This record gives sequence, C-alpha cells and structure tokens, in this order.
Amino acid sequence: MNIIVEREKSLEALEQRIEDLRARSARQGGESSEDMRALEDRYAALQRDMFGHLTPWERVNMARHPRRPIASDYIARLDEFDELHGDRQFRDDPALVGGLGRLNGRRIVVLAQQKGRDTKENIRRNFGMVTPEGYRKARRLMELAGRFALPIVSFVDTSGADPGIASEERSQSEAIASCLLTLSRVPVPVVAAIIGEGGSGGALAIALADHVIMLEHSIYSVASPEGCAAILWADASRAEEAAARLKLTSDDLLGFGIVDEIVSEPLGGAHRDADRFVGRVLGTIDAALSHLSNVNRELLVERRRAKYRRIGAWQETSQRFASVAAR
Amino acid sequence: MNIIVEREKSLEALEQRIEDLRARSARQGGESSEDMRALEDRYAALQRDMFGHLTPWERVNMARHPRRPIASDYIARLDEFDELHGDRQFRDDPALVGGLGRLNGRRIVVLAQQKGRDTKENIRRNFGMVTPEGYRKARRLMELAGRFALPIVSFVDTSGADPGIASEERSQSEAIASCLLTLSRVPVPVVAAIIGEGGSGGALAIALADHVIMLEHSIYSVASPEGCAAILWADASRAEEAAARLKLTSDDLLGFGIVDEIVSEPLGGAHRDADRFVGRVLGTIDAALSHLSNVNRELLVERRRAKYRRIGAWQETSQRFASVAAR
Amino acid sequence: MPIPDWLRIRRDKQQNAEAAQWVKCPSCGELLYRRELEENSGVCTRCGHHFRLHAYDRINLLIDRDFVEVGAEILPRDPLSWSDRRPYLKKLESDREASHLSEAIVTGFAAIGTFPVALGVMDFGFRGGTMGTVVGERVTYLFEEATRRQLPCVIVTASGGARMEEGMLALMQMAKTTMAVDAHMRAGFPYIAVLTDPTTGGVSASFAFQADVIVAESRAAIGFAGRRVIEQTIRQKLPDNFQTAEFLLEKGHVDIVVSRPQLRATLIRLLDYLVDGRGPGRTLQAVPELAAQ
Amino acid sequence: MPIPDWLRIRRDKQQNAEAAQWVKCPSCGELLYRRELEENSGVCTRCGHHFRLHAYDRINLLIDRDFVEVGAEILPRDPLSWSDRRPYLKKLESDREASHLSEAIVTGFAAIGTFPVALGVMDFGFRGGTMGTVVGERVTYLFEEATRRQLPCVIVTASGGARMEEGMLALMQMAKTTMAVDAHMRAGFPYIAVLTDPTTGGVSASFAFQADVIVAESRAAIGFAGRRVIEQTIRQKLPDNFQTAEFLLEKGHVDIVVSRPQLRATLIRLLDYLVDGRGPGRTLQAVPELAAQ
Ligand SMILES: [Zn+2]
Ligand SMILES: [Zn+2]
Repeated sequence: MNIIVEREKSLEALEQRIEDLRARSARQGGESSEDMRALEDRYAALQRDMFGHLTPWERVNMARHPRRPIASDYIARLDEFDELHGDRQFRDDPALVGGLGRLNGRRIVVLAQQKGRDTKENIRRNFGMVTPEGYRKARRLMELAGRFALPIVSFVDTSGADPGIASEERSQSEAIASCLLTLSRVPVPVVAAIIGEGGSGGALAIALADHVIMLEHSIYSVASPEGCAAILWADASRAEEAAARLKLTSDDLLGFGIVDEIVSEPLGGAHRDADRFVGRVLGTIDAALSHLSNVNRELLVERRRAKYRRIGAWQETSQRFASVAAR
Repeated sequence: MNIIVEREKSLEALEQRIEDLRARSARQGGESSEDMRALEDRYAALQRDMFGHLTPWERVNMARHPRRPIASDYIARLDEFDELHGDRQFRDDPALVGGLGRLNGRRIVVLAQQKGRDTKENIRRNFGMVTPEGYRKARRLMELAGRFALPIVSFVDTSGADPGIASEERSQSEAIASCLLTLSRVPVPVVAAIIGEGGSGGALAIALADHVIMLEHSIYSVASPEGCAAILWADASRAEEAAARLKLTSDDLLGFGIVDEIVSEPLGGAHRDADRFVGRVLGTIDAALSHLSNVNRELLVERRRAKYRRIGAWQETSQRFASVAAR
Repeated sequence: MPIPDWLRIRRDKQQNAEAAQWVKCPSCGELLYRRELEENSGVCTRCGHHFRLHAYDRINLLIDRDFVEVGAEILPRDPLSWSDRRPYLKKLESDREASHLSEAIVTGFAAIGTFPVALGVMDFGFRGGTMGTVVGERVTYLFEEATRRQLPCVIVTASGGARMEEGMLALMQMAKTTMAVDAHMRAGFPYIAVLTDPTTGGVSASFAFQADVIVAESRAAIGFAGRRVIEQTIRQKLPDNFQTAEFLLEKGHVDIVVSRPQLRATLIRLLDYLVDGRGPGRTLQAVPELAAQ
Repeated sequence: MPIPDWLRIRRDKQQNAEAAQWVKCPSCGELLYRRELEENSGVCTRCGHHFRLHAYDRINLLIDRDFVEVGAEILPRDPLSWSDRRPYLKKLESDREASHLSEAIVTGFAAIGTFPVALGVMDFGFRGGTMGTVVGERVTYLFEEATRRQLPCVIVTASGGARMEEGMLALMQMAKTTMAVDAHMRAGFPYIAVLTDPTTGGVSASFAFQADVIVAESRAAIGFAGRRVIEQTIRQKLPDNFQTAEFLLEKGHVDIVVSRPQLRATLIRLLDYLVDGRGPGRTLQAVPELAAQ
C-alpha cells in the first residue's frame, strides 16, 4: 500500500464531486457558484495539506509511486538513444539499461536503473535491482565513455542491488566495488540523477559523480527504511520511524554535501506533470554537463576526489600524527 | 591407444630378457656375455629405430604420453610458488593454474594449462581444456604482472579450449580474444613454453610471447589432427595423415619463425629423464628471461609486435596502394 | 578503385541464367523472386531469413560514394605444400573462380554516411571465410592504415575459423591482427565489428570480439566452437537458438542485434557517437582517393 | 606508539576472571583452555573454527617490531542525532568500553617480516565492524599516507557493512575509500586485503574487493547481502557453506584461503613478490618511527 496513492484516491472523490457540480451548474446556469468555490478552495487546501510538506516516510512513498517517471521516461526524451547490451561475458541485465545517447545535441553514455511500469515489466526488470552482470555492463560502458571522451549520465532508481543467491555466487561485491573504482578515475564528466529510490551501495555504484542531482521527493539512503528497521529492531514494520531517522531526503543530503542540486517537484509529485518535469530534469542535467565540459580532465578527477574526500562528520581530538615528530 | 606407450611395452619385454640374462650370467660366471652384448646391441638399435627419428604422428603421441612432464612438474621445481585463484567473478578454473612464483630467484607470474596425471585428476582439470573463467583468471594475472613489472612465464599444454555448451554461453571467444589483447600490450617479458600439446587458439591465448620455447616432441597446431581430419575429410581416423600435413612439429615451427627455441629431449622422450629434463627447460626459460629483462619496456612491446607482424606466407602481386599516388 | 569486374561478371552471369530468377529460402521454403530478395538486402520477405552476402554486395549495401580497395595485391601462397583431396592451390583457384574474390576478405576505404572508414568485409564463399595469412595480413594492414589516417574501422566478419591448409601460420594471424587492433585502439580510434553468419573459431576469438561496439546480424550463428564439434562432444542435439545472435544478446556477448535492412543506419548512428567531430578522421580528407572523387 | 593501554587492560581483566580460563567452541562445542587457544592464534584445536580476533590481538599476530598507530585521533560524531533504543553516542560509549577500541578499525604502520606496511585492522566487536565516517576517514588517510610513503597497504576486514546510525554519510565512505585505493593503486603500490569473518555490505563492496591480492581467512563468511537478508528474500534456508571463504574460492572470488596460523607467512611471501626490491618502500626508512626504534 502506497500512502500517496491512497491520498490521491481520497482526492479523486472530491475531484469527482467538483466535476459533477461543474457539469450541473453548466446545465442550470451560474447559481451554485458559491458551493463550487467552496469546494475548490477545500480541494486546494487538501492538496496543500496532503502534499505541501512531505515527511520522510511520505517521500519514501512518493519515490515509489507507481506513476512516478522511471528511467525509460527520461531516456525516451533524449534526442537519440541506442541501447548497448551485455557484460560481454554472462548475461544482459535488463535492470541496468546502458547505451549511447544524445542530450541537447551532446553525445553521452547513459546508465540507468530501470524499474517496470507494470508487474510483468517489473519482473523482467527485477524491480530495478541490478545483478553483478548489470554492474559489469555499466563498468564496461564507463570505460567506453572514458575511451571516447563521452560524459556519463546516470539515472538512479533502485531499492538496492539484487540480494539473491545467484548474485552472491557471481560476486555482487566485486561488481559494485569495480564500478566505484572505475567511476573514481574515469576522466569524463559524470552526472547522476537520483530519480526515485537511491538504495544503498547498489545505487552508489552508478552515482559516484561530479554532480549529483536529486529530485525533491526522491530518497537516497544507506539502507531501505524496511531493511534498516529489520536490522536495528528486527521489525520491518517500523520503517516509517527508520525513514525519519535515516536522513534520506533531498534537503538533508544537500545539507551534508552528498547531493549537489535539487530539482523541485510539482505539488503532488513529479507524476502530476510528468512530461514537463522530465524535460526540466534533463535541462538540469544538460546545464551541469555544460559546466563540467569546460573543466580540464585531470582537474575534473581531482575535484571529484576532493569532493568525496570531504564527506563525513568526525572530530579530531588532537593533530594527526601528534606522536610523530618528523611530520 | 598411445603408440609410444605400445612401443615401450614391446621394449619392456626385451628389457626383461636382458635383465634375466644378466642375473643368470652373474650366477654362472661370464660365459654368456656374447649373447648379452648381442641383446644389448639389439636393444639400443631398437630404441634408436623407435625413437631416433619421430614422425609427426609419433610426436603427437609423445606429446600426449601419460608420463610426459605436465605443468605441475615444472611448477613443483620453482623456488617458490603461490597459487592465485579465480576470475573474481564466476569460478576458479582448475585447468588453468596461475600464481606468483620465483625461478632462480626471479619473481614471475606463472600461467599454466594443467592436465591431470590420472583419470580423477584429469576430470577435475577438464583434461587441460580451459573454460572462459580460466582465460579470465589468466588475463587478470597478466594485468597483475604488468602492474608490478613481473615477467610472465606460461606453460602451454592443452588439446584446445573447452568446447562445451557452458563455455559458449560464457563467451569462450571473448575470453580468448581478451587474453590476446592483454598479452599484446603487457609491458613485461613474456616467455611461453609449449610443454605438451599446443592446441589451437586455446593454446595461443597464453602463448603470445616475446620468446616461445618448444620442447622437441611437443606439438603446436592450428587444430588437433583428429579435429582437422574430421573437418576436412569428415573422418577423424585419418588423424595420422592430418598430423603429417599440419606441420605441427618443433622443427617446422622453428622454420616458420613461430617458435624461437627448441629444447631437445632425451632419446625416448622427456619422461625418460624427467627430473633432469624439467630442470633444463626451466634453465632455458630463465636464460630467456635474463635476456629480455634488459630490454626497455616500450621496446619490448614494439619488438613483440614486429615479431608477429612478420609471421605468414603471402605474395604481393604489385606494390600496395598501386592505385594511390599520395603514398 | 571502383567495384571490380568480378562482381559485374558474377551479376551478369546470374542475370543470364533462367534458373537464377527464383531462389528458395532455406529457412521457410518460400520461392523468392531474386530481384525482390536483392532489394530487401538479401533478407527473406516471408520469414526474415538472412541469406549470406557476397562481400561486394555487402559493401554496396553499406557505403556511400565509392570503395577504395587496398590490400588486394596481398595474395596467398602454399607454405605447407598442402594437398588432400586436391592441392591447396587448386582449391584456391576454384574458390577464386566461384566467388570472384581473390581471398576471404575485401579491405579498403569508404564512406558510411558522411564518415570515412576503413572497411573490411569477409566472405564465407571463399574457403568458408577461413583466416589464412592473407586475411590476417589484409586485416592487419587495414588497421595499420586506419591508425595512420586516424580513421574508425568497421569489420564485417563471416568465418569458419583459422584455415587448416596454412596450419600454424593461419593460427598466428590471431596474434598479428590482435596487435594491430590494439595499436588502433590505443591510438584512440573506434572499431565496430559486425558479426554475420557464421562467425566462429580463430576469427571470433580474435578481432571479432575485440571491438568497441559489437553488432550482430539477426539470426547469425556466432561462437567459438562449431555446432558440430559441440554436438559431438556432448553427444546430443543443441537447441535451435543456441549460438544465434539473439541468444548471444541475451547472454550479454554482443551489444546490438540488427536486421540487415537496419544495419547501415545503425552503423551511421554508432559512428556519429564515437567519432570525435573535431578529429581529422571526420573529414573525407583522410582518404584523398575518396575526397578526390 | 606501542600497543595501547586498552589492550593490556583487557588482557589483565581476562586473566583475572576465573570463568575466562575456559572457552567453549561455538562450532564443535569443545571446551578449550584459553591460553592454548591464544597460542593457536584463536583457532579451535579440535575443529579448526576461527574465533573472531580483537584488532590488537590480530596486529600482534601479524607484525614484527612495533606498531605505529595513526588516525586514532579521528573520532566519531553524531551527525544524524540518532537515537533508537539508545542514543548513538551512548552506543559508541558502551562499545568503546566493551571493546577497548575507539572505533571499528585500527590503522597504522608496522613491519610484516622485513616489509614496512600501512596496516588497517577492523574489529567486529565495535558496532559490528560497521563503516561510519571514522572507519572511512581512517582508511582513506591510511591509503593516502601509504601512497605518500610509497608503502604497500594491508587491510584486514571484518564488517557488517555501512553504519546505519550515520546514514548516507556512512554510505559515502565507500566512495571516499575507493578513491584513496585508486590513487594508491595508480601510484603503483601493492594492496593486499585479508577478509575475515564476517565481511559484508559496504565494506565488501568497496575496498575489500579492490585489492591486488585478496586473501580470505578459512571459514570466514563473506558476501554482499547478509545471510539473513537472502534467506528472507528467497524464503528458504541457505546451504551451510554458502558465503564461506572456501565457497568463494571455488567461485573464483578470492585468490587464497588460509588458516590463520599460516596468515603471517602468506603475507610475507606475497609482499616479497609484489614489493619492488629497489623501491623506497622496501626499507624501514619509509616509516621513521619504526626505523628509529
Ligand atoms: Zn524465408
Ligand atoms: Zn571447535
């Protein structure tokens, strides 16, 4: 059950009543316009109440909304896209879509975690949970990008890396670790957009980037709220509480320096005005690429390193190497 | 049935008779020494007849002799050896043994196609037929060698790359092609020793080298004689004929510039004096490494390229680009 | 250099023959009118079966402007003095006559769309597309010239593997071509391989699978070991789709599978992504022979 | 810096306690005399079970000469103001007391055999060896110092993954440590990882599996997802050997599996292969603090 979807259902009843009233008033003349205004005001107020300020748990539900734009919605809006398949070894993973594309005329390499729109597609896409083969495909395309000086644009949307037996048997750890290593050195601009769920290491594997864009109601978390609750309290039902604690919202993460830019969403979420919104996100990506394309390649990697070097919160009791005279 | 083994059996009868005669003459005094000498002469003559000059097919049998030294016999004689396992992704292939070792004090990376000594071991080692995982392990270790400037020593002994369904499913082609690509650029000395069967692309994948050493009675062939006969004449039993045509002996290949050095074998084959012979092969490898270690890295790769660039036999009817004035 | 006479001869022959007006599709059995088949790039209009193409027909399908052939003067010898049913030299001769080709690959320069490229096209009709010295030498030379002229390389493969009749000299072409691919790659120029039916053995295990982008033609049989060898090894029949391009796509071995009528457009898009717009390889000046035309 | 007081304190405590004289092996149930167990490197003399080791005990097992600890002054904060059953800061405090460690990793310089190395040892006893900011910062700093001093790096991992209580700041340590590993690697110095029980999650998916050579301690549980998570996902019991070091060796994920008593000798041999004999990292001068002693 998605709480945002539930709210939308309750609003729908009201929408229907407004619609009916409108139709009746059109038939009978302007007499019921006061009822009408009252209803419309109530509707707007309800909307603001429901969506004006979202709690972390509400955002979790928004990030998982069944009509939220998914990777394919963004890819479909590129000037061009040619999917490149496979890790050259074992399998083509449909949960990680990669390829060559063109955004506002600029040639790019696309990496995207792809959920499905319906159950059938979701099963085929493994609900966006990437297997080692998917990460190995991603790594291969990162290297292709490096070789031909093409910037990398990644769309992040996964509850986490696939946790199945087969993925363990083919070393999910090594697959993710290798992606990170490759992104840490690839001498081209890397822009990541957290478009839905950014779940743990499985998300980070394609999100280590020069510029990380986060949609207002997306989440990006060290663990899924359910997973966190299960691990800490052996009680997955306390997910809402976990969501609040984990600081997984775009505001939190901008504050920590983990996210570089937020794209605000229309009232009620990205899916309320999907077409325009997708365009805005792509525009934001394009602007970031424009900016990064002017940076010299070595400096680019240097700055990327410096950016991640700073992230964290620790204290130092004394100077490092206090015990070492030589330094 | 191995024709060399059959001959050895027939010689054994004679050996037994000489042994018996010796024992009897020792009991009776020196009287039968003439018989003795005659027998011994016959024995020596037979040995020369049987092994003095081997046909290609006889060499094929020698290369497959069940007591011929295999990779583990060479590895056991290194100063040190630590096996490194796995392709980091899917499986550790027991048919391709790799690791770090020391030969006459020199640190090396070892790659070896490993047959078994008995049926059980042969099944475990897949008769020395390497799967894609084995080649991917080899490639990983080649890169390790490049990273730490360690020369590569490979022991080649396979009837060919594994031709099973599973190997096709995991792209045997890509695995071999990647090994070749890596060996073509790795900036460290590469010495390959063809110690038994050098079967096709599966052998070449670890045998693209600065210096290729071939044991006198080893074979190195574009296809197994059986395979060649099956392909060309749909008749695997014509393997002997194919062996003769394929020019797969050490002499032939030295002549073609495909092999750089031959280590001659004792009469009757390497297994007749295995211990000493293995030492001699290792000495030959060591000498090649000594020589190559003095070559500047860039020059090394340049020479490797130049060496393979020349191999082939073609004619040119006219100057290349006869139609192009600019050149 | 324009399309050579061989091709014209072959076509004339075909057009003269009455029987050649109709072709039976080996996949669905349909009788196809030859001209219609040719207009559909050699793809069965009923079931989509891809007929094998002659190298020059393939070149015609892919290129704009003319084809500047190079390496045609590199011709085979008989280093092993091979003879089985017939001497190797005789086999070469009859293949030359039957295929109107001098060897199993044609190499040269051309423009695909607006992109000048080094182009190699193999032909199964010559010794089963096997790689002997000449194929190795022509491929190597093509990559060297592509590197020198800063051009992308496109190779269309079709091969039964290494050529037995040249023994180890054939096998060594895997190493030789690899080193040329490597030099081209390290110089930073793109290489696109197009794998067509069939691509196996020494070709698949060397330059075919070393490309930056690997395109496979729909339904093509692609693998290391041949189907027959595997069936003999495992003593059972393989499933129909085993080693097909579509199977390989699922297994992650190739980037893209295309039906032949889409091939040219696909290559143009790929070149457009991979060729640096500012590089000298972008203009036809890289191949003066083309620019002059 | 010599072995810190914490360790001595812990040992004294243990030796004072009567009950601590005997330990029950969780694998075979045998009652083991503590001193004998310690002499056998914490490996059950009956069944070979590897007990988890305290970081300083591990350091003592591996090194020659002294241990120069660095990074000890890097200490945790509470960036998320986290509290569930207890506040994060309280949890840290009790872990400090129980483990006599300031965080889940100890980093510093030491000699293993004759090789000066940068050495990091994680401890499952502190917050389940989870990686928060401090682990990330200490590891990063260690690799940076190793690069600067041209030293090989040896990291002994033991971790339940990223630390929930530091949220995304914990996850980002995967990126931070990776970039330090990368710089060290590109400067050409060797990195050996020793994976011990358990190594999972954010640590296994970053620096644990980025090493040049990966050694795993016998029977250690190693994987990305934890056993419990997988069992919940698939709703069935996993086989006993799943995710063990031996299982991973067969699956090709790790280079070597060793029993703990062989670990030190194995590391010395590996360093001997990988450290350039002529490099500055070969002498103790790279760590003046060690050379001076
Ligand atoms: Zn048809
Ligand atoms: Zn026990």
